[in-house]
Amino acid sequence: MTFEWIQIPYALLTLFIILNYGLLMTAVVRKLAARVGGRPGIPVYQNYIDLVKNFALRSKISHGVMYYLGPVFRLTGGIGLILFVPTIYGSSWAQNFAFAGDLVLALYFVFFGTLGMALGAGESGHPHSAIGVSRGLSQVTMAELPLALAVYAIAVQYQTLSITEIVAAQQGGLFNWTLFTNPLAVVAAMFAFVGTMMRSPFDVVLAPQEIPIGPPTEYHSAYLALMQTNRAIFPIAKTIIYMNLFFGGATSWAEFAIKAFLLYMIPAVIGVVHPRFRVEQSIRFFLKWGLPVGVLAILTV
Amino acid sequence: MKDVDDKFLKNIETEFPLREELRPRRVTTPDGQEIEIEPLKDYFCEAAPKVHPKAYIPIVEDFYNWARANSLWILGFGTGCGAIEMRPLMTPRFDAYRYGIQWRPTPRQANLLMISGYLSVKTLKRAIRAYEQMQGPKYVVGLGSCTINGGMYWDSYNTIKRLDQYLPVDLYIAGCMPRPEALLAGFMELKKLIKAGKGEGANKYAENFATYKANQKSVIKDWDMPDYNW
Amino acid sequence: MIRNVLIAGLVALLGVAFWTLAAGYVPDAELNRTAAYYAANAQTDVGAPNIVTGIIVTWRGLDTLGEVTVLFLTSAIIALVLAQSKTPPGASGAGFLPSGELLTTGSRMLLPLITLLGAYVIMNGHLTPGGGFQGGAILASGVLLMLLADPSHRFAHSVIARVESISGLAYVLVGLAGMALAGGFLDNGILPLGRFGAMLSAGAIPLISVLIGLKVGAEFSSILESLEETEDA
Amino acid sequence: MAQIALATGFVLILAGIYGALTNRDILRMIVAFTIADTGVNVVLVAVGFLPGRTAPILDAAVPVAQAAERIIDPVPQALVLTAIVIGLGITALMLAYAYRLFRLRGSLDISNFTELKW
Amino acid sequence: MVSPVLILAIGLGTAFSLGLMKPARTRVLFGITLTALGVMSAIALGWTLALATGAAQTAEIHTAGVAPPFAINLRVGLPEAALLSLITLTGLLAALSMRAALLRLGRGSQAVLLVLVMAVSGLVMTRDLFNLFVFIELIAIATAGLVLLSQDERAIGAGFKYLVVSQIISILLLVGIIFTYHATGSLNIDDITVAPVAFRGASLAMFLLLIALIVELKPFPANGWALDIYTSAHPGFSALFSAATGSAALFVVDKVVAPAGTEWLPLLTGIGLLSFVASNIVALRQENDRRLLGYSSVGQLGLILAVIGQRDVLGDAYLYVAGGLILSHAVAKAGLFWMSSMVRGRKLEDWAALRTRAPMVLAFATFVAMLVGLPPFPGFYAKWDLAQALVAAGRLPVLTLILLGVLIESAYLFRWFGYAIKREAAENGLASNPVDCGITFATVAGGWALGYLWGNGPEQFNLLATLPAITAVVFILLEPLDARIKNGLAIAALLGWFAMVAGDYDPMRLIFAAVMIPGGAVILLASFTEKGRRLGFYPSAMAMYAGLALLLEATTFFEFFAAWEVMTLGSYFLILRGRMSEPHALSYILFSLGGAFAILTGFALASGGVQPHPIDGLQDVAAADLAPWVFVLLAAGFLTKTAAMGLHIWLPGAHAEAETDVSPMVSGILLKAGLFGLFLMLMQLGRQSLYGVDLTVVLAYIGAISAFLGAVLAVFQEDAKRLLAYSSISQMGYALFGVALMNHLGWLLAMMFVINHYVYKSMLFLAVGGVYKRTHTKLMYQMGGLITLMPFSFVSVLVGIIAMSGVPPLSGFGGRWIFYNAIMDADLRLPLILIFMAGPVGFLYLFRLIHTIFLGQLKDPHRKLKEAPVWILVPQMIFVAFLIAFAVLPGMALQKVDGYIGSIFGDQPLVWHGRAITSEFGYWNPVAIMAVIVMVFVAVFAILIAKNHDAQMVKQFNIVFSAERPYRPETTHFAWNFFAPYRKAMGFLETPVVTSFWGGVTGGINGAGEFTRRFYSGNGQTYAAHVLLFVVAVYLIAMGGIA
Repeated sequence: MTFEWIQIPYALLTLFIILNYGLLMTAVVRKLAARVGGRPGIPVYQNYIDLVKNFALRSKISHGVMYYLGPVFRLTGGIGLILFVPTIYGSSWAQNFAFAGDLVLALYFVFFGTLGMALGAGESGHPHSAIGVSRGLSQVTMAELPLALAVYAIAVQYQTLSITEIVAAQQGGLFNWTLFTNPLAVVAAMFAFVGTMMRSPFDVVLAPQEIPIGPPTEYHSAYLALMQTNRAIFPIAKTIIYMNLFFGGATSWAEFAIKAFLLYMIPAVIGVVHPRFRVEQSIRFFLKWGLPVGVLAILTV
Repeated sequence: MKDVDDKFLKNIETEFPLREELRPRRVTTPDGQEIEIEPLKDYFCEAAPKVHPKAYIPIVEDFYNWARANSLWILGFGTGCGAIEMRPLMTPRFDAYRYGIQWRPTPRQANLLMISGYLSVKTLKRAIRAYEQMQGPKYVVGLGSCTINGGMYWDSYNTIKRLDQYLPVDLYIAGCMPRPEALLAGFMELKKLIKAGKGEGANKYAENFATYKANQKSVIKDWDMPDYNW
Repeated sequence: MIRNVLIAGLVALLGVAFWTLAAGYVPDAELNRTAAYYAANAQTDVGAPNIVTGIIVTWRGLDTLGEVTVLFLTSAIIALVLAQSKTPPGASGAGFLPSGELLTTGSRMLLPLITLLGAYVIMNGHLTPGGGFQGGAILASGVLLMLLADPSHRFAHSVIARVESISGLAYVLVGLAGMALAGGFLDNGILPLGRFGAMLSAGAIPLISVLIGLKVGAEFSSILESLEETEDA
Repeated sequence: MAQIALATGFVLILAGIYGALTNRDILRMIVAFTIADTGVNVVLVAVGFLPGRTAPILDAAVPVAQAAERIIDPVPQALVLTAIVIGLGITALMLAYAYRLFRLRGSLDISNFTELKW
Repeated sequence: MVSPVLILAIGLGTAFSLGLMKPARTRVLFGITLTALGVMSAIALGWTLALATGAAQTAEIHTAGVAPPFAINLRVGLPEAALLSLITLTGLLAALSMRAALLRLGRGSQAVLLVLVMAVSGLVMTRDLFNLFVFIELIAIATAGLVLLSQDERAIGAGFKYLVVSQIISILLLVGIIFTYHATGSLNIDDITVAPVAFRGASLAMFLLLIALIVELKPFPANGWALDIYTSAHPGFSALFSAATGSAALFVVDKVVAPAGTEWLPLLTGIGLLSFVASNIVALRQENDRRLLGYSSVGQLGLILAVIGQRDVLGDAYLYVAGGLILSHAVAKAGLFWMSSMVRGRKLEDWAALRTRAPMVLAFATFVAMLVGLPPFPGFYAKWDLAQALVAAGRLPVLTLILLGVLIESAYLFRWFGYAIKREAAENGLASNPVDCGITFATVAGGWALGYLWGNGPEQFNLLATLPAITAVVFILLEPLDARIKNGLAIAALLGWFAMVAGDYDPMRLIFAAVMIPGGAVILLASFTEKGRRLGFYPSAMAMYAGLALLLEATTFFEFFAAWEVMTLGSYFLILRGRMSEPHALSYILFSLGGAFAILTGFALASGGVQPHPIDGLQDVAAADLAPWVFVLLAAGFLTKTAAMGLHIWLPGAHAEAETDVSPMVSGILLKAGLFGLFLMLMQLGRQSLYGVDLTVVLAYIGAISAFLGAVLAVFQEDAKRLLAYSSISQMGYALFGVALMNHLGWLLAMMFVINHYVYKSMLFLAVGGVYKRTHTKLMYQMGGLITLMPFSFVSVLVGIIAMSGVPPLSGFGGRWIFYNAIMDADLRLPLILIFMAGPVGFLYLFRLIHTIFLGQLKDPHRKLKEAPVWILVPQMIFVAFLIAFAVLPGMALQKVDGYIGSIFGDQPLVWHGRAITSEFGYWNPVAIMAVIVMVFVAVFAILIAKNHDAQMVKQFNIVFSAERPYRPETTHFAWNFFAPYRKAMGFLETPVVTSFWGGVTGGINGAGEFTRRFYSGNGQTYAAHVLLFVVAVYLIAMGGIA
């Protein structure tokens, strides 16, 4: 794969679609949750309004350069992740810039935004930010582990690190999905998925009342808007990776929308019925359950 | 009833000296030099609040105001019994979320300060700080009679009687206590105000900063913070 | 007590080793080759009828020089050891009982005889049993007698020291002369061997004997004197 | 004969060593060592002994020609002289040391001189 | 050429003639004594020179004009002449050292000294058994006399104890001699050799003879008397006692053992080894300097005795080895004793006074290095040859014990050296004067000269003749210059060397060379910050760089090992310079030496005694049975250097406590030496398995465990430099894992780590060091909010941690990408888990580093801090630029290496086209990655600027604090125990298992020392009983073995 200029508008289009999809889908998920609780819930366009409002704030403060750059890192991380992962299999234009790197790039680029966010939060000087970062990083070390193992397992299984090729290998029927060809790896990966979606029971990082939403506690206005944008994009980007690796990818936008929604619903559903873990509890949880499954996955490939 | 007791105003300096940790002091640097630390100056931003103009194009400002009105993020300040009436707003029966109203845990991200109930002198200080830390445009809603005239605490030595002397209140919701329905009505009213471009409390506060500060300081004797809490 | 028993055990074990030696010991029937060589060549090599003296002074002359040095060292060191305790001259001896008349008189009588005997033993060392060491020791016993007889008596230190030094130096020089004039260090062949069995024969042996005698006598005297001159001797 | 001399010598050595190691009095130790030295000298001489022979002096009794058959081994005799002198030197030195030690501590018990240890 | 017997005659004659002078003319007397000693030395030296150059033949000196065996004869061959030179020169210098006492006690004492020197010389020359006895007794008596020169009253007791033991020795000796004579009919040593043994007591006689001579060597435990003498005697004399008497006694044993026959050699070996190891163990607990030297002396004598016991296998090398050890020991020990006469206090700590005189430190270092057998001193060459011979002869246990002993010895010697460098120096603790200094430096010069001579041995690689080593030595001479000048010269030297050699290297070596040599020069830029003369820094640093340069140049085992040791020694001195680094430098040198000994043994095993053995020859043994053992030993050595988990406990302290510019050197550069060694080894040996276990798999596990645990431990550190140090362990674990994968990409991964780790770790250490320079603390929670004050440092830390955590787009990602491709091929699944875990954990500690230092709340004392000194920033900025360039164009360094590794493995999994890299499994386009990220970043940033360009800059306390006001920065900075929840969950990994293990080992050895030294009760009688016990015990053992 090589670069052509046309890929830039294509990629921007993909990005646009995903952004809107993300904004709407998160609202829909919240609305679903509200309906379950018997409430009407927010309007589905509420995310757009919030975004506009935050961009429209008049006064803003800055704690310093890294504070300023934090959201930029964060959003760059999200957008970059989208751009480095092919979205729709077989599509001539939704491949983004996947030629730049393979699965390894996607896995490690996840940390780009995390790092920037953590740095920005750090410079805000707020102890709660630091506590949030500490919790988040502690938790993610173990949460990501099953994913790493699962990814290795399927990379060995498919003998490639190219996401496109992995998706290609899953085409031709439901039972070609990794979900069925390598269920252990998928289970392991789903531990990581649930663990990193910032939903209960793994959302002690944000802990809105204890450490007012943790790392971004000092962020507001356009900073917050950028981060909200990221919050719309990033889970989708992650979902795309999981979808591509484990659930046969998507050959059309419709398939993409359905699969992404269903995948996204998994942590949402788990979240509404589970109380919160403390950090050390969730670490132990992943050690006790996620890790063995992951180990089994790489041993049985 | 005056909020300010002249007797106290006379010896603020002596009766309420600056807190230990805020007093200027000499510190030895790692190199062994002595430097002067003035915490209030060194720790805090000293700038005064600015008046922020509206968007240059009116239609943009209207659009913004519409967004602001439909995305009210509340900083709930449960200072008195009135706070109890805020909770039902989250329940299925009243569900304020449908109006774009959400609760935020930090003043930075909130733009509606709900003063729910009476304010004592002590809590006023916190309310001021929280308000000043919110980013504009920001709105203040006083909830219940206590914020309007002291209510049942009208003759208390330690309770604030008129909130709008200290903060630019956009809306009072009367009642002791106001029912959730009244709150919802209040929010609707506030939305109207905002959409009409009248929710300029932040700018009002900046314009009349000296007055507000004087009022605030006249009741809060141990003013151990910078004039404006950024 | 336990300690003594343990040591006794150790000594006994050592005794076992020695016992092995003694039990396995068979006296030689013949002289071994070294001794045989000495017996055969005493006349031609050193010209001394007393083979032992020949061995001591010539064949194993280096040992002897070492021996002399041992005494020299001992005397020097004893002087050093006792140096700090030495009392000022003249003050010593005050605490002694005067020696008896018998001893005083006896020593006066015996001293010349002892000296004479010493001189004899030294001079005839290469002919009959005796030699520099034996003679020197006899000479020193005379000094001992004198010290006993008159504890407060002081010898001329410098005289003893000179005798010591000169005889020692001369011994070394004789040795070196052996290198220059004869077969090697301490070769007695620097002087003619002379007639076998005569007084002045066996090359430098008599000369060396005299030097040894003087040296030994002086050293012993010096040692005795040092010991005697300690403050409460 | 030689065995007896040897045995005597060894017994003296052992006795001397035992004495030196068990008597704490320094003077007694010195005496014990002289006993041991004597034993050594006896051993030395005994080793040079050949049964039925005479002293290694070539005089009328022992003509030069028959020397090899008539005399005992002269070497140990020479050695023993050196050994005696050296033993004497060391004994004298020990005595001097004993004196100094006594002056130092007013005691002749060797177990009192243990400042240097470990 | 005058006859050597004149040495005896002059000594004796002068001693006698001193009595002719007036005792009062002390100076004249002393002058005469010195002259005599000088003439004796001149004769001895003349003979040594003549014999060494072949101008003279071995001199056989007959006394009494009769040929041996009938008269006493003397011999002066090369060994004798060398020993004579040693003895007489030691005597001369000792006389100078003792001048005050000799002048005070007058001519008698001088005569005794002369006689002593004469007697020791005679002992060396004589070939007659009984004459030996005479000289031994002379030495005993003279020693008893010279002990009295001491002002210390305890010396009298010591002298008496010595006499008591001498008596026992002389009894045994005489009995032995007379029965030997009886058995062989001769007293001549050479004659006895040819004569048959006559009766069955002969071996017993020989035993008595030998054991008496051995007891003269003060074997453990029959050596209490000697130790007391060392402790209390005048140090000038102790030097003589140790260097001259000890060496001569050894030579005598050597002389006598020839006629005794080879069946006695095991006995000597056993006694020697016991003595060596036990004395060193006991010395561990010693606090008195002279007694320590005493233990060390008896230990060294034991070592050489053991070497004498190996003469049957040493062959031609025997003299070279034994001589090297004896001379090293003698020169160093004498030098140390003479130095001790200048130090006023008797505690080891009192030697800190030396620090006030820099040359004294050099002297001390020289002597310590000589004693331990480090290059470039003779002991080093000797140790090498000894090891080769021992291993070739299958005497591994002997070698093991020797090396163990050396290790223990180096423990207390380097601990002592550490005291001297680091402890509080007492006021006026050094009584230095020109004469004593002169003596010391004459000794030092002698030591170096010997080092050169030994290096010049046949077929020997002379370390002191190599350009890098010469450069390092030159920097010793340059010490008086200003540090900046020296720094410039050092950089020029490094770059010059690199320019000289770079052309000859293969790509892999070139990468290592680039990291080590010009890489070092870049780090040295930071040293421009230092003002003054910075004594000791440049010689140490240049020694380390010399070692590294030679390591890369090495073609033979020996060259490699020599370079290794030079590097270790140099880096030790460097590390020791740190403020609190004393214990850490000690553990560093001990682990390094332990590792080096493993390498030594490994090389010896591999070479089978053939010397010089090319490194490439290692592959010849790859198929041999012993190959796995070679592998294990070499790997153990290299792993010590890379601080693999288990062998790592030296690293955190050593790296953390080193100076600002030293930490990056030892971390960024020095660790690579271990990797280099591993590469060389694996390249030659390939996979090996032991008991069915593939050793490369073991390596991979070790690497993975190191990577993981190193990271976990780093997470829990509060000290920034310690954190970085643990991080190094982790990073080296990755590299080790890569190497152990034994495939193309694994090696490429390791190479990538070589470059990357050098760059980012150097950068981080410099940045943290720069911060430390300003804040004077390394504890992260005491800092905070420094970003605005030290923006450049912040940037380099930021870039460093992005690169290190492997986040794209910086170069660390390349490493991760290669890693994934590499493991796709590997069968190793389980260790991967640990590696996978290590990645995110690494992210934890890195974030903590940047957060707690640069972000968060600024502390009051730091409000006016300045940015780190510019010279510390310059290299950091170079590294930043390099990292970014390397991230975009990894091919500039890796492509050639890739090709080279391909030539080793015969495959080429990576395809480089244009800027992109493709592997069998995936692809990587660094330029595209960088471009996309930069574009997106810029776009998002532009949006933010458009909206928030007018943001109000606020201060650090303007935070939302639950409507309260923050109290003070200290309580508002969340930093201490930053990952507390992590500790709760994973804290069990922090259990100091390894530390307690090594603590147990050292505690055990120390305890053994403490227990054993209680033997030395101080009672002369007990000592005599020890001697007897020793004799009897050896008798029982030996008679079991020999009869």
